[in-house]
Amino acid sequence: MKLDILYFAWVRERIGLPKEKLETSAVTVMDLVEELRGREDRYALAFSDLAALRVAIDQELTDFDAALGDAREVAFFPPMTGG
Amino acid sequence: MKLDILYFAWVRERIGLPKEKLETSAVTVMDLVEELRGREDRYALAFSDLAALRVAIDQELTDFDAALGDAREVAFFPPMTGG
Amino acid sequence: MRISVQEAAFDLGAEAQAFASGHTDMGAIVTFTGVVRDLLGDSLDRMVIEHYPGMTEKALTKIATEAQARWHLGDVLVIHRYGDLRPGEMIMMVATAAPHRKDAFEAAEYLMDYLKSRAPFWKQEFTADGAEWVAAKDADEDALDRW
Amino acid sequence: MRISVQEAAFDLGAEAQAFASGHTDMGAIVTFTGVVRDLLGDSLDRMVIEHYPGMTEKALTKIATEAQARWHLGDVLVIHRYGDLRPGEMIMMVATAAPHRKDAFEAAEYLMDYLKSRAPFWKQEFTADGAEWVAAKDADEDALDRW
Repeated sequence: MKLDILYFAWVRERIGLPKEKLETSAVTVMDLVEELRGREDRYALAFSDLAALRVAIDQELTDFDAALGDAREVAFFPPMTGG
Repeated sequence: MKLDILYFAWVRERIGLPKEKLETSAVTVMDLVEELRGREDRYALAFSDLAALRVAIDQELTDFDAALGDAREVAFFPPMTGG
Repeated sequence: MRISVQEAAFDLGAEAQAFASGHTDMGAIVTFTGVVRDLLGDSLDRMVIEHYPGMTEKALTKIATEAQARWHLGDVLVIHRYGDLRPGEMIMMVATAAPHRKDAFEAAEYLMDYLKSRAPFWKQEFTADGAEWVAAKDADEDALDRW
Repeated sequence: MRISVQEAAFDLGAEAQAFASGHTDMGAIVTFTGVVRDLLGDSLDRMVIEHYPGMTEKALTKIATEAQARWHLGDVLVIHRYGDLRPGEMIMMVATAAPHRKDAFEAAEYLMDYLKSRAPFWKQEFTADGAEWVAAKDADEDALDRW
């Protein structure tokens, strides 16, 4: 499965890029996180505390145990601070 | 004691005037109401249901059993409908 | 604090902008505007608002002062019209400025609840059938229990 | 319903006036405006708001649609800026129009509560000491329990 992975705010800063394409066989968001964590220290650091992160699949907020299904876009970011 | 008596909204309409001066020895608002009721039918009608009336002494909302004290102005009106 | 009891129309846009611009140290600005409803097919021709000059200003000042004592507010604005109003015209507005949104919202709701039944205004509606004084609503009196 | 996610400043006065003028059949109009606080002696130089283009509009539309389902509303307006903002500038506004004030107030508070922690915006503050991402407040998450 080919995914667009997006990062925002300090997640983007820690990983060092706003967006990347990834070919993965991950079934859940958590599988994807484990795969990213294993890549490099900056990923391990960005994903070290999942309680401080939120995830969206195809622009809808979801949980880390959600299935990726036929997702095209997964985004990771800190809790939102709008308003 | 010389008082300005003011009437607003339908109280003003029933009594037929917005304001009058009155020389009275009434001690409480209720005494004053009884005195007014005794004057003419239009007063008796206007003051027939006190639950539908509000009273202010010197521009402060109060109760019908309040003492007039050294009041200079007493106003009678229906429940307010501002906003 | 600014309290204005006036016959003239007010400009919501200009008032809201001026109020907000005057309080850039406040994070939250809330406004409430009351409008004479202009309903299609409604027979309302006009509304006349009577008030008690002198007491009105005192009552509004008291309500606004109480709001400032209860919440952490930067400022309060109350404008209320009297006289003849046509459907669609704005009757009144309140604005609150506060460091935090909860204070700005609650204070504005408090102002409105008290303004409805503790400020000496009386509305009369004129329709094809004649004139009728608007009756106070039990719900408006009950709303005060919240505070 | 109008949802606008924009970099440009908006004119609260013009927006409030236009919104209210478009809904003369509604008795109650509430607006909320969020401002970058301009505190005397504060070292805040500027705020930068990042957002998630595409998801932002969807999230705001979802929140506004939910508000319209829960309350009896005539209309909803949401404007939220992103990019560089200076102290004193307006960040965002919501406006609600309803036949009754309770609906207008509650819907505006609901919009704000959800907009705070369910719309993908992130604020970063720049001071003399450097840049810092604004942390989400537990109180903002807790505020959702009300609904």
